[in-house]
Amino acid sequence: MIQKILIANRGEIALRVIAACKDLGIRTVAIYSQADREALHVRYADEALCIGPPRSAESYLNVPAVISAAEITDAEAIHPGYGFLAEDAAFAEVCEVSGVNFIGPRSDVIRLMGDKARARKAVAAAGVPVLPGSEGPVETEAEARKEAERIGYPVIIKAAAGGGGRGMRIVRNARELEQSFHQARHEASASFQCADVYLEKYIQRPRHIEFQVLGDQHGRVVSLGERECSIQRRHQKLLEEAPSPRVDAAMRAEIGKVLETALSRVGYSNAGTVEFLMDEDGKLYFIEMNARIQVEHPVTESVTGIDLVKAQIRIADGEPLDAILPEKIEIQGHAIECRINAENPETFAPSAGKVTKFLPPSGIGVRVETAAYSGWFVPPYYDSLLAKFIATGRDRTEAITRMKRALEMSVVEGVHTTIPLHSRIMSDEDFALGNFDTRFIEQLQQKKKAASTVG
Amino acid sequence: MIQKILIANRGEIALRVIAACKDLGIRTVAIYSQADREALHVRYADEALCIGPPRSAESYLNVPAVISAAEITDAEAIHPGYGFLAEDAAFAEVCEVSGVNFIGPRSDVIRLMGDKARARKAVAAAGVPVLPGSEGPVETEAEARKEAERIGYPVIIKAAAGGGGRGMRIVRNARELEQSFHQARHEASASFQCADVYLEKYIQRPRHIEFQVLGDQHGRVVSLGERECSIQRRHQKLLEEAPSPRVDAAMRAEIGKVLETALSRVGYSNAGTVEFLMDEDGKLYFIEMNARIQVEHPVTESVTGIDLVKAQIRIADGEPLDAILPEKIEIQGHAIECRINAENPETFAPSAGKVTKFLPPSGIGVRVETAAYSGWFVPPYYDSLLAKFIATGRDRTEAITRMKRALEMSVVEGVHTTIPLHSRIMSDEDFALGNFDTRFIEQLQQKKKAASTVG
Amino acid sequence: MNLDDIKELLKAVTDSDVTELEVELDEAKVRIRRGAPERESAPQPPYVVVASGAMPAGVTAPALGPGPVPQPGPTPKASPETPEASEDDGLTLVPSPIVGTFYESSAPGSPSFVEVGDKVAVGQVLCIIEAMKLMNEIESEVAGVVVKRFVANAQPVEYGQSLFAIRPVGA
Amino acid sequence: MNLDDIKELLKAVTDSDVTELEVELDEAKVRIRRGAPERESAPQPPYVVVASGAMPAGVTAPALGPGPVPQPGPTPKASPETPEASEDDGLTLVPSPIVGTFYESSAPGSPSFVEVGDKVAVGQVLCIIEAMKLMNEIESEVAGVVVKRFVANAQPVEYGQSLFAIRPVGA
Repeated sequence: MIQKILIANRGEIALRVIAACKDLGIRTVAIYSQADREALHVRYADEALCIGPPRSAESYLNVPAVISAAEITDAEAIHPGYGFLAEDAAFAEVCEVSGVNFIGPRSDVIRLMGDKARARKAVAAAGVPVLPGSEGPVETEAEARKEAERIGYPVIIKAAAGGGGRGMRIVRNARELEQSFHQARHEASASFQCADVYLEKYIQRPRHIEFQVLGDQHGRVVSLGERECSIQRRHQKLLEEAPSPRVDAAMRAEIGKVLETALSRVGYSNAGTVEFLMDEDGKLYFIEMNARIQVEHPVTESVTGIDLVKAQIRIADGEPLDAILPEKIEIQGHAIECRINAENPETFAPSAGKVTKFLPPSGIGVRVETAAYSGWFVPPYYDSLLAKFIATGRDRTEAITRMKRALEMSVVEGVHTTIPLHSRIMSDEDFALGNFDTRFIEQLQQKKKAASTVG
Repeated sequence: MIQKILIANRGEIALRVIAACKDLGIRTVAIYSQADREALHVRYADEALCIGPPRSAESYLNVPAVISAAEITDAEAIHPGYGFLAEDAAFAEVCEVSGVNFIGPRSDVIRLMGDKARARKAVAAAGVPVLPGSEGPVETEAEARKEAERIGYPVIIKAAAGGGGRGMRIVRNARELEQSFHQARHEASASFQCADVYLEKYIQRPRHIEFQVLGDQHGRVVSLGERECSIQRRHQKLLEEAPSPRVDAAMRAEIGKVLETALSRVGYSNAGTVEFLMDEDGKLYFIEMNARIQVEHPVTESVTGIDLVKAQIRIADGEPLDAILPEKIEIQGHAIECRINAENPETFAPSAGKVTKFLPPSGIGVRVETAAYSGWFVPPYYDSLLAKFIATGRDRTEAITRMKRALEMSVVEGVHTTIPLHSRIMSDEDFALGNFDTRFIEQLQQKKKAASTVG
Repeated sequence: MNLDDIKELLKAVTDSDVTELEVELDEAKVRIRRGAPERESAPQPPYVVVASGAMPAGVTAPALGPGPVPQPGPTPKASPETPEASEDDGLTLVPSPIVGTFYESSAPGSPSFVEVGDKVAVGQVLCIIEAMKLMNEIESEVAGVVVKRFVANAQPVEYGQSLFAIRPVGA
Repeated sequence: MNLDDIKELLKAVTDSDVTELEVELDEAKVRIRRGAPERESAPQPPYVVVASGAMPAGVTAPALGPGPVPQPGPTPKASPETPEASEDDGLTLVPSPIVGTFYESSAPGSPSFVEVGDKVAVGQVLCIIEAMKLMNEIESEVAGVVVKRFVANAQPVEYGQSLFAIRPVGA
């Protein structure tokens, strides 16, 4: 049994891991940068260790410092949270050779999932539907043209090593292909030191839907259903919910089953998320897999009743899923998560500074995950997530009503937040009807502009 | 449909009612005393009105001011919360004649339940088990002696109009009777302006167990199961849970059924709580009924999934229970509530003052009800309840584990709180086993003293 | 407004016998004080003090301190008008002793009990506040001249809301 | 508004007899107070303390930024000893540049690199910090006399934890 875990992260996810450890009776070690001395994870962990200056590269991303901190505190395991070192295969490997239990998949599986083209091939082989696209990188313009015609326009060109929208090019017809292909390779090379690109079918109005899975170290993988994550801005998720208004029990079961087979075959263990695009006809296509716990994991916890972070730790400790999960995974009720970022809700510019007042919402059907408090200083070095408000209800309508109330019955002063934006989403008719795709936020902003022009 | 509700209360219960109103789309009017200008219910209500100086007698208990506030704001209904005017039959009557919808039982039913002897007679007639005791007030010492012998010693003498332990006398044998009888009458007269006393069987080590009921205005009453409230200090509840470790499904169904019949017969409507004592053999005896929402209602909400305050409002609006409740009431999982009072955890002296830091717990399985915040000043005029932490889990063990964590992962500075006491309860073996009665806190304090003497 | 303007203001205040100056000009806000903050150390129970300032305003509010309870509380949303006069000006504010509806006269159409400019004696009826169908006559506690009325006829008032400002005789 | 502007304002206030100045200009907010702050921390209304305590809150804090964060963090529980000496005494503290284990000598049984009282030169090895099996020699950045050692042999140290206090030559 693991006795002590070092948490290689900060903010709300560090508190989330501390909570799971406390619930399991495991001692915790917090690490922190000099900018985080007043952070709550430092306060709530059993031990805390300063590992470097504010910049993440020299602290939270500093592998020798993190490993060394685990060594001198006798922590047997490291929970990486999300971001920072969570999907760094090299770090997982260092843990493996240092004899530290890395709470996540094996380093070779992380590496596989980090290479999108290889990951796609691996899951496609096991029957997971993937977007029609090129088999691996496309080297020449001629090859690209041939592939594009086979897939059918519009297509999208993506960097093999990429992420976050960089190096992507949409090609609507054969005429645009030449220029886009070369531009995409150029951007990929500049951004990721690797010019490889591949082609995929382009979906005009996709929904973003992802499946939560857990795998144990004994070859069993279980799907815990999907999350709807279409409410994003520039590929940054703002709001997630479970279940998706567009996935029914049959589709959930079908995709879940094929994922369980595919991921068991690649030896996937611990928590992971499989991301899909849904096209206008409701068909799902695999796009990538995230080999970590996600920011939005609480909505799945709310509808399944399963503590995913506790499950991660027990899996890393060698327990089989049979011991961790109930016999049958049931989806009950509905949950919505709003990410409250310290950002200007209009411009989305990060808003670091002192949080002069922070009164989180509370009450029936509301869960909060946060590391903020009145008087806390949001450091400018890290991400802008201030809090997650999670509302649950017997159905989607009740969850929306409660989220609306939570947004109204909370106070954040001193920094800008995305609370006003979320209030607008909660009052939007299309959102209420479940009619939206990944362009929802863009359209919402346009609606607002239109309204203010009229008025 | 009610459009606007005035909340005749303050603190966390005022926020609780505002939340329910928001969830139902009903506008709210807060009333406040001059001591509560900075209170959150003033901030979160749609309208707010100062109705008097700090002392409750001149503000929250000031009937003309409250009614007048409802009139000038066009509020159609008043939610009294708990305490203050919640069980004041005269106030309910003023509402009735003023044409204001009082969210609670009819004034005559409140009056009936306020008279313990009459209430006992009424429910006993319908088959609810009551403590063996005198039929109504006992006028003379001779009569008391006869009754005591019929019931069997030990017996307890109680004030008919009483509450809170005043005017109570335990009589262990015939010799003690004379003095105790006269003392009890004297105290009753001094405290409640009514010397009437009655006799009951005395249980040495009782558990305090109560049933939550809802009644509609169409004659239907439904029981929502029990709460275990034995963890008290001087008749003040400190911690409540649902379900009780000592009530099984058969007993829950049996008592529930008999209560539904009895309360339907007296015309009980809206939310109410029926209090029982459980003797050492696990038998339940009715002691009294509280005609209001209780502080500890959230634990019932957690295990039944029913929003009790929303239900109260819908009942007051004339809706039948069929429309409000699911077909079958199911008890799922376990919930514990800890009352975090601004009190010295050793002496229980109230600790008014500025809350310099207030970081409520959050995370999976934790609900908070509070009106406190960093920088808030706890006024010395009202009760000392600062927050309620509610932990839920699949079973009692998980709920305890999560409560322990919630108590550790929260910060209250500037005033004393009962948090340390609750942490001790959560770590107590007898509590973990469910082995306790109403003398638990007394024994816990003794254990501590013993431990410190040894050490 | 720029820095030089502010410095000039500082100098001007120093040269005057003014103790406090507040300026709101375009987008800028400046507040200057000097002298001992006696008012803040007034022996008020803290909650009363909290009640006074326009708390939500953030930085300026705390410095204002208690003084003559300016009405703009956190959200007395029902009170549409707030008094500008204060006891500092030698005026006495008449607060509503109860929640209810303000009436200027004993019956619709009747003349007002008092008008601005009227002299009033101690005990003279100023208005009626109706609460629960009861007409409560509000009497003046000072003799003086009515300088201002804050509330319109038939308007709801909350506890403590200012009704009139009276300049006491001889003040 | 930048730091220099704020400094200028500070000077202007100092030269005047003003006790308090508040400025809101564009996105910036500045509040300057002076004089008897003891009173405020005493029996004051609670919020005043809040306002005065952490200096001009709001925008100025960010401007100052983290920089050399003052050591007394909330719970550096792993650091068993904290330096009492400080640069104010003319001493130079040698902080650990990495997380790891402190060793006084190159091998068990070998003499310590330095003892309290020793003279050290710039670049002289003071100790070793082991991290991930790597032995990192920590060199002195000043010439002087070792006045104090804060850490025991084989003890774990966190980033920035003080290892030695050195009195620079000539200090």
